[in-house]
Amino acid sequence: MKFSRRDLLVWGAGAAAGLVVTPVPWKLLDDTSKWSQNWPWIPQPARGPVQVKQSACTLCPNGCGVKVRMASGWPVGVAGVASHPVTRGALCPLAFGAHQLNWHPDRLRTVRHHGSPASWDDARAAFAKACGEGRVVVIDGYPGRAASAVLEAFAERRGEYRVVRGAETRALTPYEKWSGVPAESFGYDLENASTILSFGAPVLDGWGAPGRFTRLWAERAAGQVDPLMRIIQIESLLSRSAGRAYQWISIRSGSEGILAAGIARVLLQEKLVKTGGPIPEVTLDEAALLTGLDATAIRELARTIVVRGPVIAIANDNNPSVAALNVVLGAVGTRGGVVRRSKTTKVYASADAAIASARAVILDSSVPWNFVPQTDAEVFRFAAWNGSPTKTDWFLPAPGFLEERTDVPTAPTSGVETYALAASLAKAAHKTQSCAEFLVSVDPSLSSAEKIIHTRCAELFHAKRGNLHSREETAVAKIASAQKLEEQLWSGAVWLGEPASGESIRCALKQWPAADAGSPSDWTASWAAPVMPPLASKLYQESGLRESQRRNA
Amino acid sequence: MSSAALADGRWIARGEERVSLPRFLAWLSPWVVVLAIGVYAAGLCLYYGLNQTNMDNRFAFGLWIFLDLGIIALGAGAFFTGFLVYILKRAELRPILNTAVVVGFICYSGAVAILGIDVGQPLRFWFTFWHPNTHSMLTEVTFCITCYLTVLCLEYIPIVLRNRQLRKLPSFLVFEHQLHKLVPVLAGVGTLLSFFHQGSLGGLYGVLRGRPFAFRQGVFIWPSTFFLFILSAIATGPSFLMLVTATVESVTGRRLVSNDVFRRLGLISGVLLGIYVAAKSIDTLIWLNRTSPSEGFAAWQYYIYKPFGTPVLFAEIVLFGLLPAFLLTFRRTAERRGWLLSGAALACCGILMNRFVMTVQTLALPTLPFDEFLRYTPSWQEIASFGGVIAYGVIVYSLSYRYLPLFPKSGGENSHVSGN
Amino acid sequence: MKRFLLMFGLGFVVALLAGWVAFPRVLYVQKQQPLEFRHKTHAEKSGVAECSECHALRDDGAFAGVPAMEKCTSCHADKIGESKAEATLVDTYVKLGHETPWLVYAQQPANVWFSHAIHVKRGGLKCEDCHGKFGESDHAKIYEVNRISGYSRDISGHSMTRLRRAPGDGMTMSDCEGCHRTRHIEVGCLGCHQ
Amino acid sequence: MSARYGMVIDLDRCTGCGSCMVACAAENNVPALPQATARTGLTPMLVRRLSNGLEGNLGREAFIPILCMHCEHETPCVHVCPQQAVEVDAATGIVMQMPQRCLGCRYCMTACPYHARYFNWWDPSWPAGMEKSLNPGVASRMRGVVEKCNLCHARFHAAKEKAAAAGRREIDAADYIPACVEACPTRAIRFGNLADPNDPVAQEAHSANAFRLLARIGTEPKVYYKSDEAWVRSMAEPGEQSGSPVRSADNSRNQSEVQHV
Repeated sequence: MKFSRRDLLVWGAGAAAGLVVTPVPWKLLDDTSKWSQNWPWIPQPARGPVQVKQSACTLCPNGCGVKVRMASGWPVGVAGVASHPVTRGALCPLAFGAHQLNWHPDRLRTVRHHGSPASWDDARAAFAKACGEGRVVVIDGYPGRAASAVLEAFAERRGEYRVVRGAETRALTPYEKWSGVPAESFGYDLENASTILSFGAPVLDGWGAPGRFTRLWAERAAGQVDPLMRIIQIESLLSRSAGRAYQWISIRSGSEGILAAGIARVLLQEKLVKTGGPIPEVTLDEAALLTGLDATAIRELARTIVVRGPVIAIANDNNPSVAALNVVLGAVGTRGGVVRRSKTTKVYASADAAIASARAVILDSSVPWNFVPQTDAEVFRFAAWNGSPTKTDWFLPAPGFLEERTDVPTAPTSGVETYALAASLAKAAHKTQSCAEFLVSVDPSLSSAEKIIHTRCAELFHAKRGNLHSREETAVAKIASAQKLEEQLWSGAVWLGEPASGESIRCALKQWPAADAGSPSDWTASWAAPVMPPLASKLYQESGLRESQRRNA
Repeated sequence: MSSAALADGRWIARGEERVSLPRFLAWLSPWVVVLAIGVYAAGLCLYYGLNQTNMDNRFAFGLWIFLDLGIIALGAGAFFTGFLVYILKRAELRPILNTAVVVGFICYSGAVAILGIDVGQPLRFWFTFWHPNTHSMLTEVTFCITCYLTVLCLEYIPIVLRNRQLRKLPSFLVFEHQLHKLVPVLAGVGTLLSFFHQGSLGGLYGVLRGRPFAFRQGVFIWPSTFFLFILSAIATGPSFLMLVTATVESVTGRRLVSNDVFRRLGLISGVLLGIYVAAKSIDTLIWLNRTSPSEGFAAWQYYIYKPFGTPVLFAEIVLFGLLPAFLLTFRRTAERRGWLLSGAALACCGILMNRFVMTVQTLALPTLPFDEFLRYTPSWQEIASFGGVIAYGVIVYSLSYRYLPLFPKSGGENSHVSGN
Repeated sequence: MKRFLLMFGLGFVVALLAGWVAFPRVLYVQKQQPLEFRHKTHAEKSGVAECSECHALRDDGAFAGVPAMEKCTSCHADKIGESKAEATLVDTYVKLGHETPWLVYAQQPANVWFSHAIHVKRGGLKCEDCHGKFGESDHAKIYEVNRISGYSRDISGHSMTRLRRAPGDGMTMSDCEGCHRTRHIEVGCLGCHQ
Repeated sequence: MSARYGMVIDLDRCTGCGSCMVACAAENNVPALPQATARTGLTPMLVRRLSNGLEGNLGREAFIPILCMHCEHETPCVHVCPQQAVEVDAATGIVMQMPQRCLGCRYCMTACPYHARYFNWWDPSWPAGMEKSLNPGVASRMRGVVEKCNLCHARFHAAKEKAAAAGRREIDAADYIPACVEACPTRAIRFGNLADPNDPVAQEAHSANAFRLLARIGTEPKVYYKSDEAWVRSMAEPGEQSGSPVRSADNSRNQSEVQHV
């Protein structure tokens, strides 16, 4: 029989009718929608046990306490440690996305020599050769670590050790000049200060250990905790700190020093302070002219700040006039002022960008990216991330966030000594080496950072000073053995020294410092990485919250 | 020339005069190109997702929603004519009945096609039927439009089956006859459905408590826009039919329907438009003085942003409302083709403008005090798919006109149409 | 007319066959487990009485699922018996310390959050209530995965009609909902989704 | 015994650092897509800048974190969703968005006056390897669906499971703290149960200077704000901030004076 077109149509109709009473159409509808809910090309988080580890953040020298969520061996979240004695659970915005930094596209994955890939052995050989031929300058951005000690020891034999100081430490250098006490052992006793006179310092915007001050301010400006705190922000523009400050005084930019001098003059002339000091040459009217305020305003300001003591002036950077104002206010070496937190007397040579007559310069990964040595020496730079191109012969991939076993000394602005250890929680996806490890591999006679940490813990234990803060607080004296102490530190506990005894510091301040002395330097970052966590930079961009990528040169 | 001479003559209704196939194809080809581009653009949107459009989190609806609301409103002529002819027994409107059905079918299928691209996860369309949220106006819209599109198909099929060749298949003829008996019922059902979704489309925005510019107080369970949309749709539907028919007449250079059909349509359109304008004005006053202030939004706030100043409101109500209402109603203007058609055109512009204001202006205006006024320009993909739908419409209509008996020809072909 | 019916019926039957017989075979891919595992044997030989002895809850209440390698190693450090599976286990996994890449029959998609702790400890459900007599299986059954959705067939259940299902045959959302409805336990979408 | 979780955000304590945004995005596996812009990105928690519009040293600025307000009454998005992808949870009062159910029609986004809903314009993607850093317990979304703040529901799950494992019915409040609240360095964002009269947050929500955005629309948001500065409070309702900002700025100064002394 012949199969006509009509038959085909009818057959099709029958098939269609039949298909409706089979699972085919319905199952397809269901499964395709399920497919759209589980597209295979969309990454999903791994399944597996979740555990929480405690450590200290190493992205900048402030060493905030971090709580790291780990899933199947990888960090999946960062939060603050509420029990941390200094930062008390607060972190800077960048820390919350920091666990993604190690996967940043700009991560340095191989040794690079003049832009082309090289091996670690090449680098080692080149560096050894350089050491044989002349002086080596070792530059450190984060002094005080065991790793720094390694760098220092190496430098003693082969050249010299220099330190790049962050803005917060630089602000303390005048006291170093006047008293001989190294800037690194000064700090601010903010916990007891009552009036904070900030000369352009971003006190509410990531200054010092970001959590420490913002949290103090939040509690005490609201009067929840005594003493009540007032921030007087002296700044040309309405910055974040100025916006939230108790009072914002808008002056011409760069005239902070002049205003400090003006205030000091009023304080001294009107005998508003007990302490004496050299009267600045600048007259009140000159100060008014240069700052853009009027004389009465300056006089008013001087009077208001002494009403509610202790008062402390904080400079944004190395600004001797502001430091001198603190001397006049008697805020140096007193409770609620600039205090000496440690006994160390070692003064480091501060690194200048210009480095002459050296065969090689080696930079630790803690050196801010925007510190670019001006030198014709061979430059070896350790970095975990690759920033904007800079004159460097060797790029050496350093451990990223949470990848390095290191110790975390006291934060630059802290009023109390602290000591913490950061275990390596994340495994590096590729071969990395820290500067210290590299130097030890070049000169095996050096003792490794690991050993130094070990001895430091032993010393801490034998000194029997201070307390260990983990979930609860225990006096060092009560801890069984040095080993126990070290174990606890590795598992995220923090050692906290006794609060600074208000020992007065003699500042030999003969005459008022020249206004232009100690101009702020061109590198500002304490955040060493040239990149920001992708989420942070993205969200800042999308929210328009920060015009430029903050802390990122 | 006689249809027999044409290459596709045997498909064309006996005795109908049609242009030669080449000329017809020449007419189609540009539209086919536009359609092709549209399909390609739509493909991009489906494959890469809606990042192909210029919509964003704040301008979550764009050109497409305006298109949907617009053409569905213009397509209202379909159900309304059916309603007039079958329910109200206005036999004199039969001549444009088929055109109405085709136009309706084009508008609704076009709108549904665009909706298919506009949603982010088209594969999940059936969730709306499986897990419906009965509170949502959009559910109501989806249900009604789907059902009504089916109705339109059922109304369209008999017209298709009346094609000269297809009628040769006996079973089809039988089917067509059966189906045709159904048409009055369908018209009734269609009317009901259409009333609902035209309204729901208005409700869509009227219920947006969070968008004080669109939010309206309720009448019964529906916001006033529900009824305004129905009114405006049935008012302009006939006008659009007039425009379509007139266009076809001018293109083909042939008289298709008698003048009094036009006159009748114009009258219906005009009167309803008048009623609509009155209702709309009252609603606007209530909204400006009661609804909006009660939500904390002063009326002036809506009209300080250019280009959406008060002229827009004026144009919508007077220029595109009152004026065409007069043109369409009064003998002295309505008698003249020119005035009649320009009135119809104005009416159509009016409804499009209203839909534009409801969709686009609503989203452009700020709600939070620290929001800013937003702008948005469609991407070429959006515009292309828009054009694609228009082209699709033209093509389907042209084919229908060429091969199907849309308009009564003296005697013969439209004998079923007049149902005797 | 007869011819009409014949043709129509022909089409109808073909469609039925295609839909009910061929379709399921096409829709699901069959996979072998890496090892032939016998729950039954373990229950009898090693005297494991409770499921929870191997499938335990972690401290934070999360369900550990298929036990990790060390659990196996605690007995199978060296070969027990001569079976081929035994050899593969010891040589390829125990010795090299790799985890066995089990295909998990009851694996829910990433967007589902299910807490064994809540259902077992608070709800007092037995394992069998959802997993059926799985614990008595004496061979590792074929793992079938849906080509389109990528779900294990145990989720949608084995019968295409889903009529007269044994407990544990099927773990779809509607199964969860049914059980919750009968027990009058209300949870929102995010009660079980993430 | 149903809770009503809500927040009070003290705008006088918000320094606009953005910690909440980053913590939120990290917690909820939000990708940092280079192609996303300010208007197409995903920011379930978004800090926006307020200004009293004055120049020079009269200028004042403040920051306001915007997240889903979890409206209690006539929740706009819940009413409009055609397929029940959004619902107000009876037990917690959380407005739940279900990306897996979502059709992507974006009707809810037009309905939300707070612009707290975000559409996935792209498929999520991460630089090679970064998917290892995804937070378990939060499934990543696919393109073409709407998402928003679910009050860190993964943390609520964890708390519930922990409670169940310990044989408790009720969760321990300390176990359930959203990421933004935990992250805020000044504790400006406070989270609690508004239904519990003893909860400090509930009390704060009814304190003198607490307010809600667009309260007059009547959606009863469960996210409250708080400020001593009149000009900041005037940002709650449209048309009100037109009242001379200079004056309000001065008021604010005096008020804080009163507050402090």
